[in-house]
Amino acid sequence: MAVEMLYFAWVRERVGTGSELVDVPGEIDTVAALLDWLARRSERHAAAFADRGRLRAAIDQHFVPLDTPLGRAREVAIFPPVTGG
Amino acid sequence: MAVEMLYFAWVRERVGTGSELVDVPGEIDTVAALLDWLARRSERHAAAFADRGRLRAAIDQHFVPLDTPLGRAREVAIFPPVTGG
Amino acid sequence: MITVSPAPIDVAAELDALEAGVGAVASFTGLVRGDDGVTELELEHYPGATESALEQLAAEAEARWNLSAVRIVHRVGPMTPGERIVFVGTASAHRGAALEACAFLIDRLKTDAPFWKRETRGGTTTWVEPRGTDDLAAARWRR
Amino acid sequence: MITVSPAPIDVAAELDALEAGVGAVASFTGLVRGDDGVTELELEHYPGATESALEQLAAEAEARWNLSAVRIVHRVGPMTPGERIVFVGTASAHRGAALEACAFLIDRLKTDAPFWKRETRGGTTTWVEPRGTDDLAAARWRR
Repeated sequence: MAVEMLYFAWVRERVGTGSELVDVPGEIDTVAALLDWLARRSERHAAAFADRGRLRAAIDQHFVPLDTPLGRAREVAIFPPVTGG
Repeated sequence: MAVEMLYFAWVRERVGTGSELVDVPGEIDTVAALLDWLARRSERHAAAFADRGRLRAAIDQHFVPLDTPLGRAREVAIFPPVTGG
Repeated sequence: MITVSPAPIDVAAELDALEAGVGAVASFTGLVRGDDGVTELELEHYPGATESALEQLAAEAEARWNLSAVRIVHRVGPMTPGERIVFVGTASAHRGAALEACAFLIDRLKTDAPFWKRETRGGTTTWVEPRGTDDLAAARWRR
Repeated sequence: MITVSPAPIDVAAELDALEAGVGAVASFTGLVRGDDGVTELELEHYPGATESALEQLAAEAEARWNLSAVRIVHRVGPMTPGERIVFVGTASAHRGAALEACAFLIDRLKTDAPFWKRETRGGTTTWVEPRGTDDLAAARWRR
């Protein structure tokens, strides 16, 4: 399944890119599993995703907990807690 | 005792003036007694002060209940509840 | 800190002044409503006592919250629908302080400052009656 | 209703637009503070998701209070101390609705909209950490 990954703030800096298109295997069923899978493939991703408590996610622009099923996600964003306003 | 009376809003309209200097006898000891005394002297004052529940007062620019002693008041203001803002 | 004047209220200038060197500015602007047939609103006040009452409210707000600036501007005299009657602005390092102090000031101003509104509808003028909800709003700030 | 843009925020124009035909306008302006050595603040956001989150907050406010207008303007990109980061404005016939909705919007914006602040002090840049007090402020609006 082709998924557009988006990274923001220090997650973007640690991964080294703001977006990437990845082909996710069918057995990867949640956001957390997607992060595990990406972390196994690259040290940069592993470093960016090391502290799960500081990560937030959105599937197709809707904020979701990390244990949310991916479903037919087309865009998954990973970022730190927000600090606007 | 010489007291400057001030009237505002519909109290002013009913009395017919915004201010008047009155010489208050020594036995008039509270704002309420002052209103009674003024009402006895003129029908306009009597009409203006008829409904005491709708009157508020200030002595020397400090808001006070109507039963407050006049003390050495130099300025007594009588007016309806405020409606600013 | 306090202005009571027949001049129109310049909210942009007020906000500019409040913004100097702070993190958070809250403001409230009250306007003459024209939706209920009012063609003119006239504000009467008690000169001297009005300014004292507003200064005291501002001092209370500054004692209660950590504010860098407070502005209360109240217009008096005749006004038409759409014109600004009152502006309250507060500045603070923290948004909570600015927002709460702003609400406090307008709620308490409604019950504690000697202003009286007279409305003209067609050829008839009537003095505005105080509203019980204003007393309730002011009371929630008393501790 | 929502603007997310690198352009400076014109609060006078925003307030003018909110004031049309109403009785009460409340506003909040958040500014870059320079008192703690910050020389530049950069706001990153999630294009598309940001606007959706702000539209949803505005819709929540309009469902909860009787508002005639809501404006949320959030700046993104680099800013310097004294510049406006965010403006929230609400208009209503009643001051309570305008004031509460304004506080609601800025409290919830802090936790619900995908913005991230990066501060530069001297040669060092750091990502701003979220504050627990922001979560508490947002939580008080949940029923």
